Amino acid sequence: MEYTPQELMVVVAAREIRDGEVVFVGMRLPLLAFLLAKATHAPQAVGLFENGVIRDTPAAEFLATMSDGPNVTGAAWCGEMMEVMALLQSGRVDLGFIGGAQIDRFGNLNTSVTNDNGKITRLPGSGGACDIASLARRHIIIMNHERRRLVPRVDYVTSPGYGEGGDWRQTVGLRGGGPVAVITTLGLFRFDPTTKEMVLTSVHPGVMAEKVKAETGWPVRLAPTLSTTEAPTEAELQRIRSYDPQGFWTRSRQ
Amino acid sequence: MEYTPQELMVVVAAREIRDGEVVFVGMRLPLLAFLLAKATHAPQAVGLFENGVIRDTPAAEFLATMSDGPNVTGAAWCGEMMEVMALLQSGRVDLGFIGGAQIDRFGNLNTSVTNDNGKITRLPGSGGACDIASLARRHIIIMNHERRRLVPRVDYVTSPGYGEGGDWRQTVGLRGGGPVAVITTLGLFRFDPTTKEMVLTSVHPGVMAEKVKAETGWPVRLAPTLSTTEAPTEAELQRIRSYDPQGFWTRSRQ
Amino acid sequence: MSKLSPLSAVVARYVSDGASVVMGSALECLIPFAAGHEMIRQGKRDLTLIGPISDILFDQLIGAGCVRRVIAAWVGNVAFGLGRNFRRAVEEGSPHPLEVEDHSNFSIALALEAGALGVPYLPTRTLLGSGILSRNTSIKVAPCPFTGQPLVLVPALTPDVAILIVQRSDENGNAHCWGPTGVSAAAARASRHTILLAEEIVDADVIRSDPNRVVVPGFRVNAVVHAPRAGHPSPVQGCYNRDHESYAEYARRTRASQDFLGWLHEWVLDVKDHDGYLTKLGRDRLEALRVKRSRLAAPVEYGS
Amino acid sequence: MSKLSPLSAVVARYVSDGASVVMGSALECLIPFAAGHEMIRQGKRDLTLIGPISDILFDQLIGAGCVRRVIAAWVGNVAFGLGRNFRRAVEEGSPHPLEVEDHSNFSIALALEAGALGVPYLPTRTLLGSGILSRNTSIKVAPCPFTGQPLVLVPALTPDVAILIVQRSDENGNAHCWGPTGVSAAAARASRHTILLAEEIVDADVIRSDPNRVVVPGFRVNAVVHAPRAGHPSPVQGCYNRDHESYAEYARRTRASQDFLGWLHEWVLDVKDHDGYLTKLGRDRLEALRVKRSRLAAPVEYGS
Repeated sequence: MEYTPQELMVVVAAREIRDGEVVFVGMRLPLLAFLLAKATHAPQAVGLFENGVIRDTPAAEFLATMSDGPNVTGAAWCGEMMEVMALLQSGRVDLGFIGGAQIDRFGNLNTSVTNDNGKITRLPGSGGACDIASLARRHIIIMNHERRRLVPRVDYVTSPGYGEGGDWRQTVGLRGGGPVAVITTLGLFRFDPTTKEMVLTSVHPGVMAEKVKAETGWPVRLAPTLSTTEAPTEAELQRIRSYDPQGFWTRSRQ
Repeated sequence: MEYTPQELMVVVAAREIRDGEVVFVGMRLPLLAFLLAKATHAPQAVGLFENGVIRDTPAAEFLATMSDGPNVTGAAWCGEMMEVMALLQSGRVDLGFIGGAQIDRFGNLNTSVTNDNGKITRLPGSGGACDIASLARRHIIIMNHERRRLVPRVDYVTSPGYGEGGDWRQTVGLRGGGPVAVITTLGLFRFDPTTKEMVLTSVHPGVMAEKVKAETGWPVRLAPTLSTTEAPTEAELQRIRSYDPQGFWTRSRQ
Repeated sequence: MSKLSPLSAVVARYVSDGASVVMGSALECLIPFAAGHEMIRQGKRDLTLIGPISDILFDQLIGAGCVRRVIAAWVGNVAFGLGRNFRRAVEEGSPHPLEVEDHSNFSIALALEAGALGVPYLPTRTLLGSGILSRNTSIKVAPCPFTGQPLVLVPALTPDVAILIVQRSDENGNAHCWGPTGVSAAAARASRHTILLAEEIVDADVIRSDPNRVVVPGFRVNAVVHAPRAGHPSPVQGCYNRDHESYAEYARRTRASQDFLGWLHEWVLDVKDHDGYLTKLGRDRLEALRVKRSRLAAPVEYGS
Repeated sequence: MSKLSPLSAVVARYVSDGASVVMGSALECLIPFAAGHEMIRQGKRDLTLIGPISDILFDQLIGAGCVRRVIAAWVGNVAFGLGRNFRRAVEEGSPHPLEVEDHSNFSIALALEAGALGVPYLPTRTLLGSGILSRNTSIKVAPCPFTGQPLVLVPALTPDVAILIVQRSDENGNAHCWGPTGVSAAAARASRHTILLAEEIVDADVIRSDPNRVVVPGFRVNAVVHAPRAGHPSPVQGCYNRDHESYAEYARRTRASQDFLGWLHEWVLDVKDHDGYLTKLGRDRLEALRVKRSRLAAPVEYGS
């Protein structure tokens, strides 16, 4: 069955969610991944949204934003952002997802400002991404794989990964946490436990490692045993398409 | 018409409330004073309770505590203590009332521990009294006038008045505020604008200044023109007795 | 998986000797007396009790010898004054010596809020110049890095367990609570474990129909006890009113420690459990506390 | 005394040139577009806009030349990405140069909470090691006096005015609001003035029937505007849904500044007021946004 890179990324992201976990969901692909995980292997997962919504059941309709009516109707809890952020800061959020415009080899993300030899491009900013990257027990990054996006050093650290690598997070005062995976349109990266550098652990079906190297702005480290990402099942794809019937997030764009 | 010292204190306290003011009410006599003021000269006054209740209309029944059902039914706002304390700390509470077991000449109150030459007596503690004394724009103290209660120096400053006098509050970091009146069973005290010492400005009807002196543990300063407290009117007394029909706060005790 | 469990099992599991317990977080209402009485019946020892004020419940546990330390702003009998057992414990070490960590209502609210927020402390301008500040060595004063003015830094409290009364809960701990909540939300979020005593157990859809009214996210709740009237003699909005006479009786019967022991046996030790307590109170007395004038909240549309 | 007043009068009185204004405090819902459009029509200048994220409203005010400074965590079009006017202002100084003070959602929530609490700052562990921390010079880092670990100290924000949408209010500013509220309560409490745009004006007894649902104490509210659909195209729970197509159209028509000027005239400058805006939208379109499936909150008893 045919599928888009976005649909594959949703499936890969869903597999990272464990049953019973408290997940800082956000929107777009991560929301679809959360819905897929809940409908399959993680029925007890709880979803947090930074606007102040907590859901343990899926919303009844497609959501363009986390504040759309259907995300509030039948929610498990609804209130202030401060209370959701308090859960994050007190170590009660297991996993968070964030997307980025630019990433470097230590998993630092930039969604604020890029500087292409003097050409400034202003991006929307952090939103809650910096908070998730700083405070969630672990987080996962989802983004398009292009050479201009995977750079040796980000122009602005909006959402800290492992900084300059090693024990940088501890040095700046971040308690544990950090990215555990980077899911791109081409493959899946993990992080070296010591150096905290991104390591390509699997390429998506039909993608050559050479292609990944060519689209990455630094010499990519490959895992000793480079595997191929397991393709989405028909059942998984059908679910994703029921959550995003117009393909607003998974086909028409990104 | 006959009245008790408590009824007189309620009337004197009510006269201190200005229309439209935000008042940290508390219970007992101050609550009765607030109800009386709202029913007479201060209909726009707003009452705050530290449990998280705000009322702009009187409760329908007698209240033994601020959390009794009738104080919640029909309240203007109801929520968390933190939000009421935030109003206090951000300077949005004009007036607060507190009572005390022991007071000194600079208006410091003790409701925590007394030490009568080695004999320790443990009192209930601050509750919200210290917060009102620290953070309200001004506060008023209501208490029984006995020599053992009006002492040269309190054994424990539960609720700061003017500390050691003068600009002590500024020195310790308290922004303005402080007590503006002490209403006792015998008379009314104000504070010297410079030294911040208590000054007897009026004695209640039938009370001699000598009696006040005898019942005060330091040489009392009298105002140049010592007046007599205006007695309660019949209408005022009728209202107070409608708020406290059994005389639970105003007759049977204190 | 349902979190419903009997009160005795919940107290046995979550309140171990030496535990720190938040109760009375809504001040004079929603006080979990049924849970406190069960702690006394189970002979808990060395507890640390945490709460802003405590309307006789802390005094009861202190008198029963369950308490080693109290972290509170006020301990006594709100309508009738002093807490006699509290006094005897501090003044005479009877039945046990008692450690007291003084707070104000605001400072203990900040301590629990800091715990809930996951920060080491929260800054405030209350307590400056007070004896609370000089006696409570856990609280610091430091100049504000922005203004240079002195600020009080209140360290976080993270109790072992928070026990709350709610009007209704589903079996997973999604619960509605209304009326003044004091520091309840902060207490629950700051604590390692949260126990709910629910006046009513309802279907999950009832709770989901009004998510803004949910006091603490269900995944943060460890146990739910169906315990109607668990707050007696304190009031629970919309369920029952305050039993003023119980507080008056308690005031009368605690002046001397002997009298208190009589009260303790009659109302706690000699009743088997909360049901026994309610049976002893009797139907007429409970009836008299019923809501007299109904006042329903205006309808709210959550549809989309 | 009633606080009811027309939108034009309220914006004229409380939003002066150079004022700092909080809008969009509930994130993607309850965004007071009607108030923002009135600011554009009145030609406000040099505004400081404050909010966590801003779903196209800030981009509109920036493009219209009303804004000197933005204090926010995110500025753009949530469902469609970049804010083109925001980009042009920062990258090309068009129509005016724009000062940007970067925050995260949490840090701006803390800044407003500090303002509401009346403290100079609140401590947090977010932002450590981030560019936000190094670029935003108002935020400090200091070792925790308790743990020695680095803590971020976020200074208080006290805006001139907060503008909130509520589902219903009485004429004195006692109002009910439900659904996700983001940082709305903190924004209102931190600000010098608070303005409510109410979908419905109701009797005071309706609000008093459910005091736990009141978003901000009425005495802290300065003006109430009866402005149904003031949030369009953002959703207001129980009143109307999100008008997705409006955001799509905005994305299409702001790629080039010329296109934006066309959009600005058509939807803001060339309509007389909010009523004119609704008339232009037309009944069919507004009908289509109506609540389709009703879901009423379960009844709540406040009687005693």
